[in-house]
Amino acid sequence: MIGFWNGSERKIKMKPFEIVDTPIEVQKYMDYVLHPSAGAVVVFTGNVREWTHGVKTLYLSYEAYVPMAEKKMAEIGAEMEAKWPGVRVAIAHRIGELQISDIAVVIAVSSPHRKAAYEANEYAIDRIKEVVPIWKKEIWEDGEEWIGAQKKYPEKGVEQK
Amino acid sequence: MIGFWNGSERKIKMKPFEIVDTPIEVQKYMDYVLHPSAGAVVVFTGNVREWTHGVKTLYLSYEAYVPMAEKKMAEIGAEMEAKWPGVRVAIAHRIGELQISDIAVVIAVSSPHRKAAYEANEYAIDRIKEVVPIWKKEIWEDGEEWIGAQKKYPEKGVEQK
Amino acid sequence: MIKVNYFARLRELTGKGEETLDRDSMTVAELLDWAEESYPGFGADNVQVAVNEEYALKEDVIHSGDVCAFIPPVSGG
Amino acid sequence: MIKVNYFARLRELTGKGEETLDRDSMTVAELLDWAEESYPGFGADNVQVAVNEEYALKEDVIHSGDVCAFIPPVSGG
Repeated sequence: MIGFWNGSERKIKMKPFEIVDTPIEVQKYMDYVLHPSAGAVVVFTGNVREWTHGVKTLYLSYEAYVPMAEKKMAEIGAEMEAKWPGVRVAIAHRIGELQISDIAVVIAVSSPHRKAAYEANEYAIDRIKEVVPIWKKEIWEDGEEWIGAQKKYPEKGVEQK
Repeated sequence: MIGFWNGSERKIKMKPFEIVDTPIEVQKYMDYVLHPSAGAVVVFTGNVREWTHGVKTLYLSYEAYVPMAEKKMAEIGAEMEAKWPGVRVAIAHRIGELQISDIAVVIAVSSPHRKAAYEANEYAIDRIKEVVPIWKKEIWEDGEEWIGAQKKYPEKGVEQK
Repeated sequence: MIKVNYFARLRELTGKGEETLDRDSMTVAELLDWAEESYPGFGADNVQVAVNEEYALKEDVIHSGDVCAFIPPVSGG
Repeated sequence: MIKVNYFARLRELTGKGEETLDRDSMTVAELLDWAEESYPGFGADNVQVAVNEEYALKEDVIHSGDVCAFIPPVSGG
């Protein structure tokens, strides 16, 4: 599903599933998924929030296992195309130090009709949080911590959906 | 809910619920809803699709009862803020002639957490299609038609949600 | 004097964007009946009326100075 | 030779991003046991292993030349 023809030389050269270390420009990903049969585009951005559970975040630091993260994001894109035929997807996640309001992740989904675009987009962020090897460290005034829910080793690997 | 302070002179001057007759720039509306407590932004764009039910669209023409349309969009924004506390909303709809892939409507919603942003955004487009006085004419190679579902005069006015 | 606005299909049918009725008051139902009689094919059964930019019920009364609009089924988005 | 990568909490705990184990083969479970013994506080119960960029089961066998990664609970998004 990567590198399909979609009407523009510029678009072909874009990497639709990527880890970046510079600010995320949303327009680029919206442009990538848009095509003449798309009637709806839904874009999600996850932004650095100042307050979480009453604690003030100074900034975040993201780290990724880059090649595996890009592979897993592309797999999520393939899952979406199988579940919602006709959607087109681009996902980017930023790593490094992010300040308040910076975009950590962008998910752009186009679809002939809007319902699939909303559903597929929400599916994508849920899956990213489950399987993509990216880690977030919160840095507060009085400390810092790597975030991540504790969970046992899966008996059958990470669930395939 | 209009004209609240949100950290930037430029933002304050923007009209968060507007009918426009020029191309819609998505970034402007994303910037408007973003603020330090927002952890998620969901943006929807409705784009002109080339094919609908097997018929090729040449272009669309949108018309609005502008003051009432802007008022109704602002009311939808207020409904959203009541249903999903903490969301911030901007909606714009374009009128005039729109070509394939042009954006007809943009809805930007920020929220502390993502679930509300998705839900509120989808609510907004459903409500726009119900109550905002905007009309779409499809122009094909062999004809044209004003679109709009037939419906009886409501007994109790348009449903309040 | 009551001002009425026409949009979309109704603007094309009537050939005008607005006009003024020389009335002191009338109900929404009466306004719809008047439109149906004045403009064959108006299809008032599928048209709502807004009075001063708010959807009105059929029994609501329109007064001189009010601004009305005929609202055919909307199709924004 | 088996290469292993450390990320996030584990990179800070071990003080390294990667290292190489002089083994011909071992299971994922054995690799986790080795890490737990080598690095007190490793917390292998909450760490998954990827072999050649794919999540592996505990009984999977790692061979010389494979690239492994310890994956603590992810928190992207």
